[in-house]
Amino acid sequence: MPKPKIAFYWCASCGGCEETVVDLAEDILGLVAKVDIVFWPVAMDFKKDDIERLPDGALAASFINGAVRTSEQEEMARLLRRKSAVVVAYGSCAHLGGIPALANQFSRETILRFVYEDAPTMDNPGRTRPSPDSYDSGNRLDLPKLHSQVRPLAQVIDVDYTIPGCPPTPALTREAVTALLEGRLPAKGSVLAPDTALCESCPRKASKPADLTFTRFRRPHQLLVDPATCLLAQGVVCMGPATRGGCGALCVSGNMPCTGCFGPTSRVKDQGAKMLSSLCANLSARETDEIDAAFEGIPDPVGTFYRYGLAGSLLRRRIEHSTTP
Amino acid sequence: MPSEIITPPASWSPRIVAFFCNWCTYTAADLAGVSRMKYAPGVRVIRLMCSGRLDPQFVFDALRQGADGVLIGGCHPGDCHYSEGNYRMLRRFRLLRRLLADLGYEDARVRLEWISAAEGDRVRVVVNEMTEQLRALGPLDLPGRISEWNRELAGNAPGAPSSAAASPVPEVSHA
Amino acid sequence: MNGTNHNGIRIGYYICHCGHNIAGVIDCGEVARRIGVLPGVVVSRDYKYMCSEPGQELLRQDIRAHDLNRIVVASCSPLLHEHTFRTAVEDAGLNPYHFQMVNIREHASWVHTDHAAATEKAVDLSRAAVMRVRHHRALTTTRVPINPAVLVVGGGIAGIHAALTLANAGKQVFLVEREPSIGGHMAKFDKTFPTLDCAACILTPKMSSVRAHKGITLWTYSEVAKVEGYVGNYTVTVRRRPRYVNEALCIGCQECISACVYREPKFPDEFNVGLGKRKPVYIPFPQAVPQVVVIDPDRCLELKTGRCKKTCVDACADRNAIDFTQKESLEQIQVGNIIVATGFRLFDAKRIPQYGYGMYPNVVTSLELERLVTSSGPTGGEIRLRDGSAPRSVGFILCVGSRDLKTNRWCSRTCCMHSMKLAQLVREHTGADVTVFYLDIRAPGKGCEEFYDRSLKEGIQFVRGRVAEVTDWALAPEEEGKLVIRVEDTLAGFVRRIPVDMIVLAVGMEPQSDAQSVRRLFNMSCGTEGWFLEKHPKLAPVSTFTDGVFIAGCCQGPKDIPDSIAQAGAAAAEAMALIDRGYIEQEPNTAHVLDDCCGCKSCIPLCPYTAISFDAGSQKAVINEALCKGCGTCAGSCPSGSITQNLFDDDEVFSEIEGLLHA
Amino acid sequence: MKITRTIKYESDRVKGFCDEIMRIPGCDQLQACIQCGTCSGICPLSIYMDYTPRRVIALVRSDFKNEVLRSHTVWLCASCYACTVECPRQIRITDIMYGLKQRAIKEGIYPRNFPIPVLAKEFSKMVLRKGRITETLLVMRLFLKANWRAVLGSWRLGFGLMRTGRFVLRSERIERQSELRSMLTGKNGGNGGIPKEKS
Amino acid sequence: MNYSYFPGCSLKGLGRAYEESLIPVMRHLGVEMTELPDWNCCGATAYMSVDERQASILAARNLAIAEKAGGQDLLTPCSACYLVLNKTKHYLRETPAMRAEVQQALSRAHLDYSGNTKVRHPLDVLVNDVGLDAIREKVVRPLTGLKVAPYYGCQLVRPYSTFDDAWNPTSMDRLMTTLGAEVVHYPLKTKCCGASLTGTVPEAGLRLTYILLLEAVRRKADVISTVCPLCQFNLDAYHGQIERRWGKVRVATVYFTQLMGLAFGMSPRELGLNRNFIPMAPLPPLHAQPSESSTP
Ligand SMILES: Cc1cc2nc3c(=O)[nH]c(=O)nc-3n(C[C@H](O)[C@H](O)[C@H](O)COP(=O)(O)OP(=O)(O)OC[C@H]3O[C@@H](n4cnc5c(N)ncnc54)[C@H](O)[C@@H]3O)c2cc1C
Ligand SMILES: Cc1cc2nc3c(=O)[nH]c(=O)nc-3n(C[C@H](O)[C@H](O)[C@H](O)COP(=O)(O)OP(=O)(O)OC[C@H]3O[C@@H](n4cnc5c(N)ncnc54)[C@H](O)[C@@H]3O)c2cc1C
Ligand code: SF4
Ligand code: SF4
Ligand code: SF4
Ligand code: SF4
Ligand code: SF4
Ligand code: SF4
Ligand code: SF4
Ligand code: SF4
Repeated sequence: MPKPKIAFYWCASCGGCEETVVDLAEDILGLVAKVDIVFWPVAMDFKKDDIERLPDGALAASFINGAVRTSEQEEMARLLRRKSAVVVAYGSCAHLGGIPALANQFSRETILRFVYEDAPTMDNPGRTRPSPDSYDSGNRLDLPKLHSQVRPLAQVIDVDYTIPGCPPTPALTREAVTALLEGRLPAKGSVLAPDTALCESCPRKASKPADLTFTRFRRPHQLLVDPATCLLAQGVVCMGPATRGGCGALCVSGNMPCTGCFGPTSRVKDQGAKMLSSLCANLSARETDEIDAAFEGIPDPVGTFYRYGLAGSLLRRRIEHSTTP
Repeated sequence: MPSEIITPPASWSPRIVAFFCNWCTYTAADLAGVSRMKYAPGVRVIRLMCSGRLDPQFVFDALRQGADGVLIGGCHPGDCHYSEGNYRMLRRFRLLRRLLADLGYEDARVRLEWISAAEGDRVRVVVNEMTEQLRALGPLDLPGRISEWNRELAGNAPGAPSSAAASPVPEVSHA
Repeated sequence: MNGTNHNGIRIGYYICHCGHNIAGVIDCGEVARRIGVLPGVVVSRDYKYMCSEPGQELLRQDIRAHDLNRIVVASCSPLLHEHTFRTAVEDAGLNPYHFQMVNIREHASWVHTDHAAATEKAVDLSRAAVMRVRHHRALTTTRVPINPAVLVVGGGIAGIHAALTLANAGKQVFLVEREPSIGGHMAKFDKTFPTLDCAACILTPKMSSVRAHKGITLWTYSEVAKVEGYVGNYTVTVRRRPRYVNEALCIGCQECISACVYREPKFPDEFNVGLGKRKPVYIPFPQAVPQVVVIDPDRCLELKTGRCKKTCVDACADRNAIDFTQKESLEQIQVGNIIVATGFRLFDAKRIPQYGYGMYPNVVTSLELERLVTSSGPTGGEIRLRDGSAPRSVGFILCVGSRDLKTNRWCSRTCCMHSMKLAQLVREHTGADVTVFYLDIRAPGKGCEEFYDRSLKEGIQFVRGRVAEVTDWALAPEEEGKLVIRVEDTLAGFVRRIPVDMIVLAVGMEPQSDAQSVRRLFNMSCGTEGWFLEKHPKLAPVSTFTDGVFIAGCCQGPKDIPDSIAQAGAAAAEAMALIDRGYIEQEPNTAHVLDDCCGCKSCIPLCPYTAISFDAGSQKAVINEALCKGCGTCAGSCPSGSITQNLFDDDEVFSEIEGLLHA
Repeated sequence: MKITRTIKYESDRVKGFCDEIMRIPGCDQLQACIQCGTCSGICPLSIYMDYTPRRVIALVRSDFKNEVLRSHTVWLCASCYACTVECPRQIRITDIMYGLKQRAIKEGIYPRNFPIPVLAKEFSKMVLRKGRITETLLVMRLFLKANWRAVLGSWRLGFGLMRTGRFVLRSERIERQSELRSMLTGKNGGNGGIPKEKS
Repeated sequence: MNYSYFPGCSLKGLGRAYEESLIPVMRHLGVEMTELPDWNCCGATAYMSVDERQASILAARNLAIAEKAGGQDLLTPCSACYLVLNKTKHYLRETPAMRAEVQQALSRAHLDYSGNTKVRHPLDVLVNDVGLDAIREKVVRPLTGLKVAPYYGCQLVRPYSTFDDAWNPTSMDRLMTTLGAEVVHYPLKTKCCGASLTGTVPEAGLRLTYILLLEAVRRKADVISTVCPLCQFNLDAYHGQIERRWGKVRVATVYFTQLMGLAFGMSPRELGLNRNFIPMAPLPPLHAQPSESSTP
């Protein structure tokens, strides 16, 4: 029996997910023996052609990490979709947009202008910008096009499963790959992580007070965080209650609040909205100015509640003005 | 982003999704009806027992599904049938507005009003006022914008047009 | 209809014409057609009156004939007929909560003029309901037992009547009155319209029965401080002010009053609206209930300075009822229902300086005149001007502070009548010329027009016109030294100046000054004017939006004694209906925690009824369904989406939103 | 004794008149009148009016345009605003009176033998021409127009004014007259549509 | 304290004594008034009877000039001007259509109207901005024994002014008490004096004046104190005609600013008191040294 063919690919991402896969590959050499990795740009020299030549559906599974920001990423995602029986969105960026999706607070034009013209470190007197039809020494470069926004994989192609995390833990990945190989396929669309929020497995859980009430919010650098007490109880915005567990509570164990990389549970459409709802409900202020004063402790609500999830949230991105003035 | 600028047709009238609490504002809207007050027909009311039930997801989802504005109505502070629900809503609203502003939404898109069961006329005034403000702002049309955005994609985005798009990522619902 | 085979969901949709009310604006047939093609809809009909018996029968028949398992009715407000239709659905064997109502009358046909837009709206609202009802689950109501005791707040005629009715039916009643005696306004009147029978003759026996009745615990000089709980199970805290007299020991002999170091009554007497005087130790009026004196801490020498000879204590002797050490106390009681009958206050005539009240001594209010004509009043029933002489001409100005956008816009309903009553009494007592200046005579009650007739026959003059001003400057010799009324006689068509000796202002009724805080206390609503709001003027005229809290008498709006009593009886009957059934059916819109709860405890402090607690064993939150009142705050807040609320669950609301917006 | 017929027929009404008056800013509450007579009762001049203010409201409400515009009432109104302040329906009766005066002038059906409309017209002409009013000159014009004999009658007053140094014969005027005129008439230059003076 | 000053036509003519007393009194209290450049007639009641659009433009031009001049509160002593300017402001706020029309007219003169200028009466400013305490300090010759009937007239307190009650205003009463005078109970204080009719329909207009005078005499007032040039003229100038019709009702009517000036030690002449038809009786000689009463 031929070994199942597997592909790994990265789109808009930091490379951390690839790192996890490398860790994993070392970890499960035995498993590698069971599969045939036919595409893995970060580690091996395959070409796009190699995939194009395969018959449709020939790949048992593709693991794609990173969000879709360019036409090239889109093209590769579509190609892999066509060739694969199963597509797994791997990591926060592929899942909900991830850190790159914070760019959805700015228009493409703003981004290009800053990066290629206004950034203090930029030296570009000709104000040249990369574009699909850039020329260098008379040769057309055919660069990929920068999309108007960052998209999670599922907004571009059909995704079968998602492994969340920034990056996903090796344990989760191992469990997911094993399940796939053994044909223990969960329902299509599943996120392959526990559906209970992080607090359940948080080492600080026992310290949670029964009367969780906020008078103000602070960021971790504004106080000496007690390493044993629930961070929320200390007024630090911890996304734990609104975030899937399965991460091993690494951040909270490192005395940092959960920032939400595992995304919401299946019962929630919009992680940020839910966290906001809960925090506000438990704030004690009643007068408008008191309320606003308390929220000064959350100077960047979008960055706080949608650190990883802006592109995958209900509203997806910042909108441009709705009417001509 | 010129493609995103939407010019409303002359007859365009904004669609408002309103979440009214059962005890005060919903009853006030009933009173407006009983008193035959006239207001703009673009508003559609969803009844909740208390403004405290209003999950910010509902606001986002209404916008996401094509509302031009969202109106939230609750009992006056101190009058909540469940004593505190409206304060919880007030706090959500304050932060929500800031968050929405950061995402480019004008303040007038989402409005919170305390309207007691006796203030039928207030319903009329608020709906008409909000309708006028939204008319001045023009359509939000988030579904339209999303398909506009997606035109840069080589193929159709999965689940783009219809209701399935309501869920940001397709997922199984828990058993 | 493409309803079959949609996950087994079979929806019946009905749109009601409500005669012309809906169908006059909304094209019901068109709506039915458009809803009929939605997935899952098996039957879609429009019908003239859905709430009528044939309308309900239509529902029941369809359910059986088409095997429907979800019903949507688009008609009036659910606050009106939700119960009707749920019952109909249940009668046909369906779970009553597999039903959803759409409000296209109050929220559409009655408030919009654009027929096309209203029809479009009806379609959207109906589609939303159809999409939502698919998610409805079968639910059952829970029953909570009812505490049979009732609290009545306010001891005016309305409160007294409600208390007696309940007590006579064997219920336990607590009657809480703010003043030292019950009786309210009525106790101050001489006679009552339209029968002219003596107020005391009707009221005194009722007041005595209150005192004598074993089933009634009367707390005067007391106010409700706090109300907790909900229908069937209220815990009420009552603040009892010290009267410095032990109620159990005082026998009402009033020897202390005579013995008081103040030989003469010196202080304005509240009961006589300042027209008479009393001592620091006093009894509000001879028939007061309870017959127990009060000591006014602001006047009593002992209480103010601690240096009094305390002759009152000596007089009381071994009865030993006077107790200067009394303190304010808080008492807690448990009741199942509450009747609020806190009455009204009178408009302050000083707010209309044009009428000279407070400036010209012979301008009095109608209540002051009530005290002047009463034989037990400060003048022993003699109607006298301030200089002691009898008036030879008296003018009554009506609508003072009423029907005026600058003060109160409502009609106070009793002033026309009580002015005519007083006018007749003035003529009877003094033979003076009486002129009534009125805007419209409102005498619609039984026997009232006849009373107006009688006033005309008694020789009372009626001038139709709202008095412009009352002055003391004379232009003609007959005006010297008199109060001059300037008014347009609107029926004759010219302006007149009419000099009189005495002017009576028929001041209107206003909500009590503390109406807002009282309403908060009992979780009621007020109309914009400040009167307590009934749940529905016709369907539930003495109920409020809070179950188990009823209103009666003038706190709900101006009315006369017969109407106050009728309401009091109705409120008592409503309370009894709940008590005698023995339990409350609770709407099953309660919240529940799912197994997926992570135990973050965020929801625990949110519940106003402390229904949520943390289960140490499972390390998750749990909701006590019996305590949950279904506000949904916890469901809206749980950050991991682990709380559901029956009837308002996320998927129900999301599908409603979707249905509203997706044509 | 002369007997006149007072019955009114439907043809005596000018339908739409009430609506027209209600469209004037401030007059929209007219229909809320409850005919209480407070306005007439408080009005210092109602005792001279052919219709009391209340009746004026009633007449307007029923579209009796001719009766109202020909009446003396509106011209007797001294704009003291007592009625407006006192009306329990917050009807701005004084402004309704103004609206009626304007219409009476526009339609030319004000009572001719009455000096007040003449004063109003003379006043406005002087303002249009000079930008300001010189009272003594205005009064003289008025007396000349309306009743020259009255000038003789009030010689004492004029004499007194001279004695107290208040008799001003120098005409007051503003600097930018043409600017004001173009603002008022909407026309530039010329005499701005001022009615030609009859000498 | 700085104000724009809109004198109105009357203060340049029949009411010049008002201006003659207002200016020194204000200056004495440290209040600066700058006359509005090229102001025009407010339109009074007469213009409003002819054309409401033009009447609004007339008033609005003054408001716009005041704005242009720096936007200080606009002080106007004449009750008619005060009412007209305030009313125009009110209607321009309430009626967008009218405002558009007026705005258009103003733009022909490159003027603009934002609606911010406040229209104030000297009585309001003196009692509420300057304050009775500051006034009391300046009193060197208390009006002790002088019985004053405070007469506010109709248009100052109705219906757009908010600084005092429309039926029973008291600011001038309090001011007079501060000056040391005795205030008589004068229930006619806000009754119309009939000024707009005395000339045209004397049998009506003069009767109103007569009633006002009669009641002041009955209440034993030495003097009637007014706030408006038209009222003053009316109550002062027609005694002859009144006497011929109804009999003698002699009482002097002066401006409240003239009484203030007297209390501040100014001479009757410099306050324009010589311009009265019915002269005010000279004040009785002072019992105490003026210097004494000026020290608090
Ligand atoms: C001058 C006058 C004459 C009238 N004559 C007649 C007549 O001849 N015939 C007729 O049919 N009607 C007459 N009426 C109307 C009549 O007075 C009312 O219909 C009647 O009094 C209403 O009774 P009530 O119990 O609702 O209110 P009330 O009489 O006002 O009683 C309310 C009671 O509640 C108490 N209370 C208020 N607040 C509180 C609180 N927070 N806690 C505890 N206790 C509180 C008050 O002290 C009072 O005892 C007349 C009214 C007026 C003003
Ligand atoms: C034209 C009109 C319009 C109205 N509009 C309004 C309105 O808009 N709002 C409002 O609030 N009120 C209105 N009303 C008043 C309203 O109709 C009454 O208040 C109301 O109907 C009274 O109800 P009821 O049950 O006492 O009497 P009814 O409606 O008369 O009912 C009495 C019932 O008893 C039956 N009956 C009679 N004798 C006997 C017998 N011996 N044995 C058995 N049965 C018997 C009769 O057949 C009847 O069914 C209106 C009244 C009229 C006339
Ligand atoms: S809120 Fe954060 S710190 Fe607190 S228990 Fe949850 S995950 Fe842990
Ligand atoms: S169900 Fe409602 S809408 Fe229909 S007839 Fe009955 S009252 Fe009218
Ligand atoms: S306190 Fe004593 S003396 Fe006074 S009434 Fe009561 S028993 Fe009699
Ligand atoms: S009852 Fe009569 S007097 Fe009282 S407000 Fe109504 S109409 Fe006026
Ligand atoms: S808020 Fe939600 S997750 Fe947290 S304890 Fe409550 S139910 Fe559980
Ligand atoms: S729904 Fe409201 S009442 Fe019920 S448990 Fe939740 S918070 Fe408490
Ligand atoms: S005062 Fe007002 S309500 Fe009364 S008659 Fe005059 S206009 Fe009508
Ligand atoms: S404003 Fe005219 S109608 Fe009104 S009270 Fe004064 S004079 Fe009479």
